[in-house]
Order: sequence, then structure tokens, then C-alpha cells
Amino acid sequence: MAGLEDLYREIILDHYRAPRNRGELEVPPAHQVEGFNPLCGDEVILYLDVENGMVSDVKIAGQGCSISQASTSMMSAAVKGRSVAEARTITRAFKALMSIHESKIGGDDVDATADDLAGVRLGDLEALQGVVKFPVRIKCATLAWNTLVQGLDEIESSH
Amino acid sequence: MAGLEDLYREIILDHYRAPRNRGELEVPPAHQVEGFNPLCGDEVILYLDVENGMVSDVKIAGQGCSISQASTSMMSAAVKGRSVAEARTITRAFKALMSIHESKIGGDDVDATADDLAGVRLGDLEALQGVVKFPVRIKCATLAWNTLVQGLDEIESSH
Amino acid sequence: MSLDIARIRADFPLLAQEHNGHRLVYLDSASSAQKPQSVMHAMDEFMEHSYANVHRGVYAIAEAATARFEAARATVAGFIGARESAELAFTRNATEAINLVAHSWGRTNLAAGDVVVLTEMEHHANIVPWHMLAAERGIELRWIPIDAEYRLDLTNLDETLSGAKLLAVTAMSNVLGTVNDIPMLVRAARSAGAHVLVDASQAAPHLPIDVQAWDADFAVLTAHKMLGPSGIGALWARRELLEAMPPFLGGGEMIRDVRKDGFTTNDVPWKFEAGTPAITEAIGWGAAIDYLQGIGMDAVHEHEVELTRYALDALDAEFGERLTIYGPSTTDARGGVISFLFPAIHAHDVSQVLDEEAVCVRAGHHCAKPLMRVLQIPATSRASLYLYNDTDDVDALIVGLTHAEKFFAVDPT
Amino acid sequence: MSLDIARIRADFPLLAQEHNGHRLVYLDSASSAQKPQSVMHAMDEFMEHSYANVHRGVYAIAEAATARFEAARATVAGFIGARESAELAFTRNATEAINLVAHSWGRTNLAAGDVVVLTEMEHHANIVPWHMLAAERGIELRWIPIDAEYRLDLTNLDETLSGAKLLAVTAMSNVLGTVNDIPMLVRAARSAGAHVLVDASQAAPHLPIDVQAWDADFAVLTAHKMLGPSGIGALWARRELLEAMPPFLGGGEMIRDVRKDGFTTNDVPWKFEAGTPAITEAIGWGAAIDYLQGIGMDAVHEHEVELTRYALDALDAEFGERLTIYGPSTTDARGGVISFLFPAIHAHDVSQVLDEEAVCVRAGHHCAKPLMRVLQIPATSRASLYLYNDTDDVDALIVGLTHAEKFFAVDPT
Ligand SMILES: Cc1ncc(COP(=O)(O)O)c(C=O)c1O
Ligand SMILES: Cc1ncc(COP(=O)(O)O)c(C=O)c1O
Repeated sequence: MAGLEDLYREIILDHYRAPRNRGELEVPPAHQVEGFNPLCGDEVILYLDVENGMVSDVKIAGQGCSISQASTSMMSAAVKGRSVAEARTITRAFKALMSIHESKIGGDDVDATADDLAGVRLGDLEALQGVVKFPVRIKCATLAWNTLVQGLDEIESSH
Repeated sequence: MAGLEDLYREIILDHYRAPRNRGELEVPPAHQVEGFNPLCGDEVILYLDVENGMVSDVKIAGQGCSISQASTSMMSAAVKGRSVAEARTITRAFKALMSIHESKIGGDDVDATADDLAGVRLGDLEALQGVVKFPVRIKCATLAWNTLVQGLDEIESSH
Repeated sequence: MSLDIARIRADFPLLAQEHNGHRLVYLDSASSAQKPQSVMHAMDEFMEHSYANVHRGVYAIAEAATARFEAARATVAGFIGARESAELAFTRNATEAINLVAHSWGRTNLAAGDVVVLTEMEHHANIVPWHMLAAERGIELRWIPIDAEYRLDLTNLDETLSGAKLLAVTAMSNVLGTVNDIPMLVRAARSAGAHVLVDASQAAPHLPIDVQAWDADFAVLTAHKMLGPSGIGALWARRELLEAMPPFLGGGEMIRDVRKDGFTTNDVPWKFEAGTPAITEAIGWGAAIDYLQGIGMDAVHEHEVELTRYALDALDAEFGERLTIYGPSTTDARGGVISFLFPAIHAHDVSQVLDEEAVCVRAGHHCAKPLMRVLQIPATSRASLYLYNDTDDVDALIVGLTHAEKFFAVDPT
Repeated sequence: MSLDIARIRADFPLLAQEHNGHRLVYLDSASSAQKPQSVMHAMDEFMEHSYANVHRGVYAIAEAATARFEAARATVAGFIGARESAELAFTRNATEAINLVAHSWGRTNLAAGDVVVLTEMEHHANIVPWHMLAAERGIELRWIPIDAEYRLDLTNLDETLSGAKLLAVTAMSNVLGTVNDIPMLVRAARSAGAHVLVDASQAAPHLPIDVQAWDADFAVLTAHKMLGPSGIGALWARRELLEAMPPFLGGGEMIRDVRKDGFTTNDVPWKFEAGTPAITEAIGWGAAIDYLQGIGMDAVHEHEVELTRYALDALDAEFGERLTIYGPSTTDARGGVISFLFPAIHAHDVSQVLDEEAVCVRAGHHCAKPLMRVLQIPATSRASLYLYNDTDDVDALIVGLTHAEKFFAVDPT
């Protein structure tokens, strides 16, 4: 039986109470993208500044539960200053971390294999691993990441 | 437990094997009306000659089971030569005979009361009473009568 | 309390469960209600003895199946005060019933610029079908707002209804618990020349209702919220309306004749029931209504009002201003749905803590996002009460909430 | 026979009944199949232990309910060979699934003059939705005829398909028993540029099927004909098609966001599941498929082919030319549906006599009136076989038919 401590690690509560990169960026030049969790109404707004293939700045807004807010905050810290390619790899590694249950419930296809993600270090993000024991909350944890991918896709297809 | 003999009285099989008034009438002057039993596909076609409020001639066609065919034949014999008002009264008396189950299954509203039909003599038609023990077959027995009413209504509303 | 809750609970096997060492406290009946043994028995007994497709076979079990299916229709029709069974068409759920009205009556009677009036407290089921019609036909939606007591603000009612073709309104909010005054709303709509659709999904399980006393045109309900099985609901409408409406779905059952070049439709209500219906589920719904009627809807309602009063008082005593209740503070015209929020703790997180203690409440937008926007919140937690809940359940909720408040406090100790 | 029918029958409580002193002989599975104990158990167990609304609650039983509901989806999707569960949307029945395609895909992709090709052996479920679209949109219907062996007459297939947008065809006729060559029909339709909808309502219960091997675009099926509960069916379609299709019914579950001025839709397949789904019924359907897979669809099919051969031979031996069989005389590409008629005795009357001896067959047009018109008859009697039937059942049918023939003989003695 998974307890509350598995889900709500201290680092998660910390990101929830003091989210990193909270704010807005001017649009344009930044790109704005919104994500919804249709089941609970959580909402993530991302402002992405992408120049020369680099995610030079990220700001986050929106509202949601501790898991979705912490995951959004951690995501912003993890991808800021990285290349778009690295951001995508981290996303896939994170979704692989979550995938066990997500693919069962949501049918999202996670094409990541252990192999090609072996080198990715998730750091703080690993604190979110406890979420897989609470299948309904996986959607909370992945919302920011799905929204990020959508934003990156939009930016790249607009070039 | 109702047996086959309750349903298939000899007089019913007789009308089925040798239906009365089978044929067609020229339209116009006769009025043609068709009825379907949507559940089993039985079909009744009536040709009605109504003059001065009298059902001066009736012919029947169509196809169906012994109950629907016998009932159609008996109906034609019962109303031919009667006034429209008498034909409607006989119809209501016949439906009252069937009503116990029909109103349960089909929701048709039978407004006949024992009182106002007390004087109606159904004769041969009473042989169809056994049908009420076989609720699904009630629709077979009443098809011709519902079609008759529809035909009379059409004739009267066209004046 | 006037009901013998211990005896009632014994009829609901699921409520005897434990979870994490705690007695299960089910406070999510507004989402879906638990099922009494008698409903499961009725369904099993039917499948074991009389199962067959309906309206089709001459043989004895098919005849019995048809008779029982139609008897269940009569039971549901009687429960809501319909004039006759023919006015009640079975659907999958309340949502499909509203879609049926929007497709069939709506496409026939509403044209570009025509107005449909909704309220800010409608469930998505009573919003999205009208959005779809708006996108397709250019109808206009108007909204009756809510006031500070979480009731309909009727200040501009006549103005809002003026020129409208339809008022589509819930009899009871699934978020606020507010019970609307349907007879008054129908009178106002009638004077404006509008038809009225009543969403009785939440009212039917909890209050005595009577569609004829309401004088409404359409009403929808759903079995799973009133102790019945999933997979079945109903549309009630006046016979004249049903007869004038074109069919919605096409297929078996709903036809009189089919030719290569066209078809004609069956009588009401079967005209609106395409394909094999939810036969066993109709039997189960009938058994659920028998159960409710055995207790009496007045008694059910009275019990819920008392328990709601108890809960509102207890929440206030424990948390006071620290907890916001989204719903009327009085229990007049109010059902046992209690939405609440600690401003600094997300509803999802509260539910999670409660779940540790086997207290089941729902967290989210409750399929009422426009209402959430009006309330300027993303979500609430919602505890909803039914005939099997008692003050122990409310007490367990309150204990759980004190733990949640502690766990998520800015400085936990 | 390769199956142990006595053991299988023991799983079906209804089949243990007697009627008029006779063992019940159920030969109407093509209309609806009986339910094994395991299906009823699964539904009861779910209602007793894990019942809650799905996709909504954070609490444990809601999570379990969601997981089991989605696992049932995966079971159904796997059973028909779908690539992923996301391609399978639950509906009330096969009829609703076809209506969904006609409304959503049809209204988006078909305009006046566009051609939809059907066959003369379609069920009303696969005719009336297209009639409705024809009336609304002016699409044209073309019909593939049947030949003297009661199979599709493919002489002019390419001509018939030329310029067509959709071929909607049954994989197996519910009247004739004919099994159509779907892969071949799909190839022909593809060369003509047409999409293909396969009505698998009769095939799925009786044959191994694989929507990917068929290479079809849409397939529909219905649980109650394959040992599952009433009230649930499914639409399978390629993901790309589902994603491009607009929603059908509006309400909860199918939305991503709802505002006062509009809404956005959820991901597939939930985009097509408005309102509370048939949750318990999905669980029951999953159990039915587990049961079928436990026996193996190849074994089920083989048993039915053998039994059909036995029945056709026995009917011929007893009645010869006096009884007309409407269906292929060989058992290649033929299922266990046997329609028959004594030319001088109406099907209804034959069923009535059989019912006296507890032999349940269906009489009527079997929701295929256009086919009845082609055959120039108003109705047939139909005996349909399933995994729980054996040669004793066929023998009882034949004895009953000899009695019917005698009873209705022109000069009875
Ligand atoms: C070939 C065929 N298609 C469609 C259907 C419709 O199935 P349902 O009534 O479950 O929608 C049936 C059964 O009635 C059928 O036999
Ligand atoms: C007020 C109201 N209307 C409609 C519905 C929709 O009911 P269903 O999902 O059974 O169609 C619900 C419940 O979800 C509700 O609470």
C-alpha cells in the first residue's frame, strides 16, 4: 500500500509552495501554449522563448494540484537553457518514468525505450516517481510535459 | 398454462385457410389503407367502400400469420354492410376483448368501458379471446382493426 | 434521523468494505450512487430466467422479457409522474437524452438567431449539445446568472427569456446543491413562449418529482445516480412533442417499415429506441425505483436535508472561514451536495488525503467548467450525501479534512 | 463434436430451465445470446467491490473502476485485433456505432450525390442511418444484390463501387448465415477509393475476426450477441479517422474544456463517449470475451460449422422440398443461422408450436425487410446456433417442426 509520503515527497511540496519560473513572457517573441487536464480542470500555461534551437527562457502560469504544479515547476527548471532536442529527450525520459500506468489508462504511446534514454539524468524529477502508484495522478504529473511538447511542435512547425 | 388449442380455435384456422372477402376493389372509388406490424412484418391491405356512412364493401389482402389473417377475415365479415359508427363500436368492443394485455405491452389507450360496449355481440370474433393469453400475438389480432380505424379516419377527414 | 441507516447500509455490499483499515465512507453519490443487493438480484434473476431480446420473439421467455422491460418503463414513468409509459424513451444516460432533444427537436424547431436559455450552474451535458447546435445552426445561448447565495439570480429573468425558444435548466445543481424552482421557471418560460427542458439527473434520485406538476416539456434522468445500473437513462416528453419529432438514431426497433428507398417510423416511444436496448439495465432500474419507493422519496429527501444541515454546521464549527463552501448556507431548496475548498490547498490534494482514510469525495470541475469560471476557481472538493450516509460519515470527512489541512499547511509540523 | 457442450451448458443458468415440461432449447442467439455465470459474477463483483464513476475520482475505488473499465476496453480491442485501445469507442450497441459513423464521418465527408454502397442482406441498423443521411444530404444508396445461393452477387461489383465513398457491409448475415469475404470486398472498395464499414455484430460472436487483417476503416459490434450484457457495443475505427471526425454526442467525458462560448474535445476514444458510460456492462463484456477466449474462437466456429451441417442434413432428410431453407446449402463461409419456411405455414405460427415444446426460435423479418422483399416473403423462422447448442437441440427443433407441419396441414388429422 502506497502511502501519502510516496506521493508527496518533500521536494514536490517545496516546488508546489515555491514554484520556479512563475510569471509571463511577452508574446511574441515568446510562444504561449496552454494545456488542460479534462478530468480535473487543471490548467498549465507555458511561455517559451526558443532561439536557435535553444529553450532560452521558460515561464509558467496556471492552476492545479500540488503534483501538476510541482511537475510544471520542475519541468521549467529542467529544460530552461537546454536545446530543444535535449528538452524532448528529457520529456521522453520523464514520460518513460510515468509510462507504466499511463499507457494502461490513457493509451498514450510512449515510444521511449530504456536503451536510448539510459544516459538521461532526471535529478529532482525522480521524486515524482511515486506518482505511478496513484494512476489517476499520472495525468497531473504529465500535463506540463505534454503541453511543452505541443509548444515545441508549434514553434518548430511555424518555421 | 394456455395450450395451442386456446389460441388456434377451429374457427380461426378456418378463416385462415379460407379467408372471407379476399381481393381488391377499384381505387377510387374505394379507399385503400395498409397496416404493418413492425415487429414481425405482417401486412394488411384493406379496400373500403364507404357510402353514406355505410361500409358497403370490404376486400382484404396482405400476408401474415394465422392470427392476423383470421382476424382480418373475421373483421371484414363483421363490418361489411354495417354503418361506420357500428364498425367503430365493434372495433372498440374487439379491442376491449384484447385490451388486458395490449395496454400493458403497447401502451395503446383503450377508452372502451364494459358499460358502453355491453350490447355489442362479437359472435365468431370471440374465438380470438384465447389470444390474450399470448401477449405477443395480440398485435397480430389487432392489426386489421387498427388499420380499419385508420382507413375510416382517412375517409372521414377527406370529406 | 428518521431513516434506519444501519439497515439501509446492510443492503449495499460495497459500503461494508474497508480500505487502509478504515470503514469505507462513500460521499460521491452525486457522481454515481452505489447499488443495493436487490438491484443486482433483479438483474441476475432476469438473466438467469427470462433473458431474451425484446419485442421480437413469440416464445415464452421472449414474451416475459418484453413484458418485464415494458413494466420497467412503466415504473420509471410512474416514478416521475408521467401521464403514460409511451412518454418515456430509454436512452444510455441523461446526456444522450439531452442530445436526442437537441438533435431531433432542436434541428426541427431552432434556426439561426433563435435563443436557448441555460443557467450558469448547468452540467456539461446540458451545455455542450447546445454549443454543438450553436456551431451548426447559429442559435444563440443566453445564461441565467447565479447570485451570492449560489442560487439563480432571477432579476432579469423575463428579459433573458424574452424571445427564447427553449429554457434548459437543471432541477438541482450537481456542484452547489441548489434546487431550482421549476414550476416558477416553467411559468416564466411559458409566458415568453419558450419550451422547457428540465435536467432531473440530480433531482430524481433525491426529491419527489412530478413532471406533470412541473408542467415541463422535456425531462431527462439517469439510472446510475439513483441506485440503478450504469448504461441506462431516459427522456420524458409530452406525447405530442415526441410524436412530432423526427427520429434520432436509425436501426432496428424504431422502424415500422424499411424499403430500399426509405423507411417509416414506429410508434412512440420505440421510435426513439434504435437497436437492442439496455434490457437487463431497465429491469435493474425498475428494481432501484422499487427500493427508493419502499423507503419513500419524502423520507429520503428529509434525511438528506437533516444530514446536510448537520454537515454544514459541523464544517463551520471546525473550519469557519478557513473553508469556503460553494453552495447555499440554508437547507431550504438545497440538496445534499457540498462543494468546498481550502483556498490554499487544491481539491485534488484534499481528496488524496481523504482517500488515505477511505473517505471518497470527488475533486474537480464536476463537469461544470463554466460555473467554475464564474466562481473563479479551477476545482472544488465535493462531498455528496445519499440515503445510506449518516453523521458518522460526515464526522469521518471532518477528521480527514483536519488532516489534509495539517499536511498541506505552509509550515507542517 | 470437439466442444464439451454439457460442461458449457452448465455455465449458463438459463439453459437449465424447463418450460411446459420440456428442456429449454434456445435457438435464438443471433437475436441475443444467453449469459454465462462468469459474466454475471463479474458484474456483481464489480458492483459489490469497485463500483464508482470512471475518469473522475481520486479515491481508490474510483481508480480501480477506471482501471477495470479501461482494461475491458483493451480486452475488446484485443479481441478484434485493433492496434490500440484508443481505436475503440464504447457505444450502446452496434446500431449506435453505425449512427455515430453516419453522423460524424458521414456528415463531414458525404455530400449530395455521393454514393454509399450497401448489400441486400444488411440489417436495418446498417440501412436506416444511411436512409436518414440520404434524406438529409441527398446521398445515393446502391445495393449489392444476392445470388441464388444466398451469397453476394459480385458480378458487377466494380461497377457498383465505382465512384462510391463508402461500402457498408455485414461480415455475416443475421438471416442467411452467409459469411462475406471482407478482405476481398475491402480491396475492391479501396481500388474504387471507398472507405469500408464492417458490421461485425454477427461475426464477432462466432468467428475469429481481425480488423487489421480485414484492412477495414470502421467496424461495429454489440456485446449482447457475444455472451455479454445488454446496453453496450463498440465502434472501432482507425485512429486517424477517429481523430479527424467531429464529436457525435456532447456532454461530460468527451470534452477537454467548456466555456460559455464553446468547447474543445477530449482525446480519442473518449471524444466519442459522452456522459457516464455503461461501466458495469464494459466489465461484463470483458468477462464474456474472457469466456469466449477460454474456449477459443476457432473451436467455437468449428463447432458451429459441424452443428450447422448436422442441422441442414437433418432438415433435408425430414422435410426435403417441403421446407425452404433461406441460406447457403454448404457450410463454407456460412455461420449457424438457419432461416426456413414451410411455404403454406406462417413463421409466427411455426414458432408458436415450437414454443409449446420449449424450442425458442425467432419468427419475423429479422430487421432485414429489404432482404425479405428480395426473397418475396414476409418473414422466416430462424434457428440460430451457438457454442451451447448441440445435436439434441437440433433434434428437438425437428420434432417440433413435424408437429407444426401436422397442426397446420390443410386437412389436419
Ligand atoms: C447483422 C446485424 N447488425 C446489427 C445488429 C444490431 O445490433 P444491436 O441491436 O445490438 O445494435 C444486429 C442484431 O440485431 C445484426 O444481426
Ligand atoms: C446535473 C447533471 N446533469 C447531467 C448529468 C449527466 O448524467 P450522465 O453522465 O449519466 O449522462 C449529471 C451527472 O453527471 C448531472 O449531475
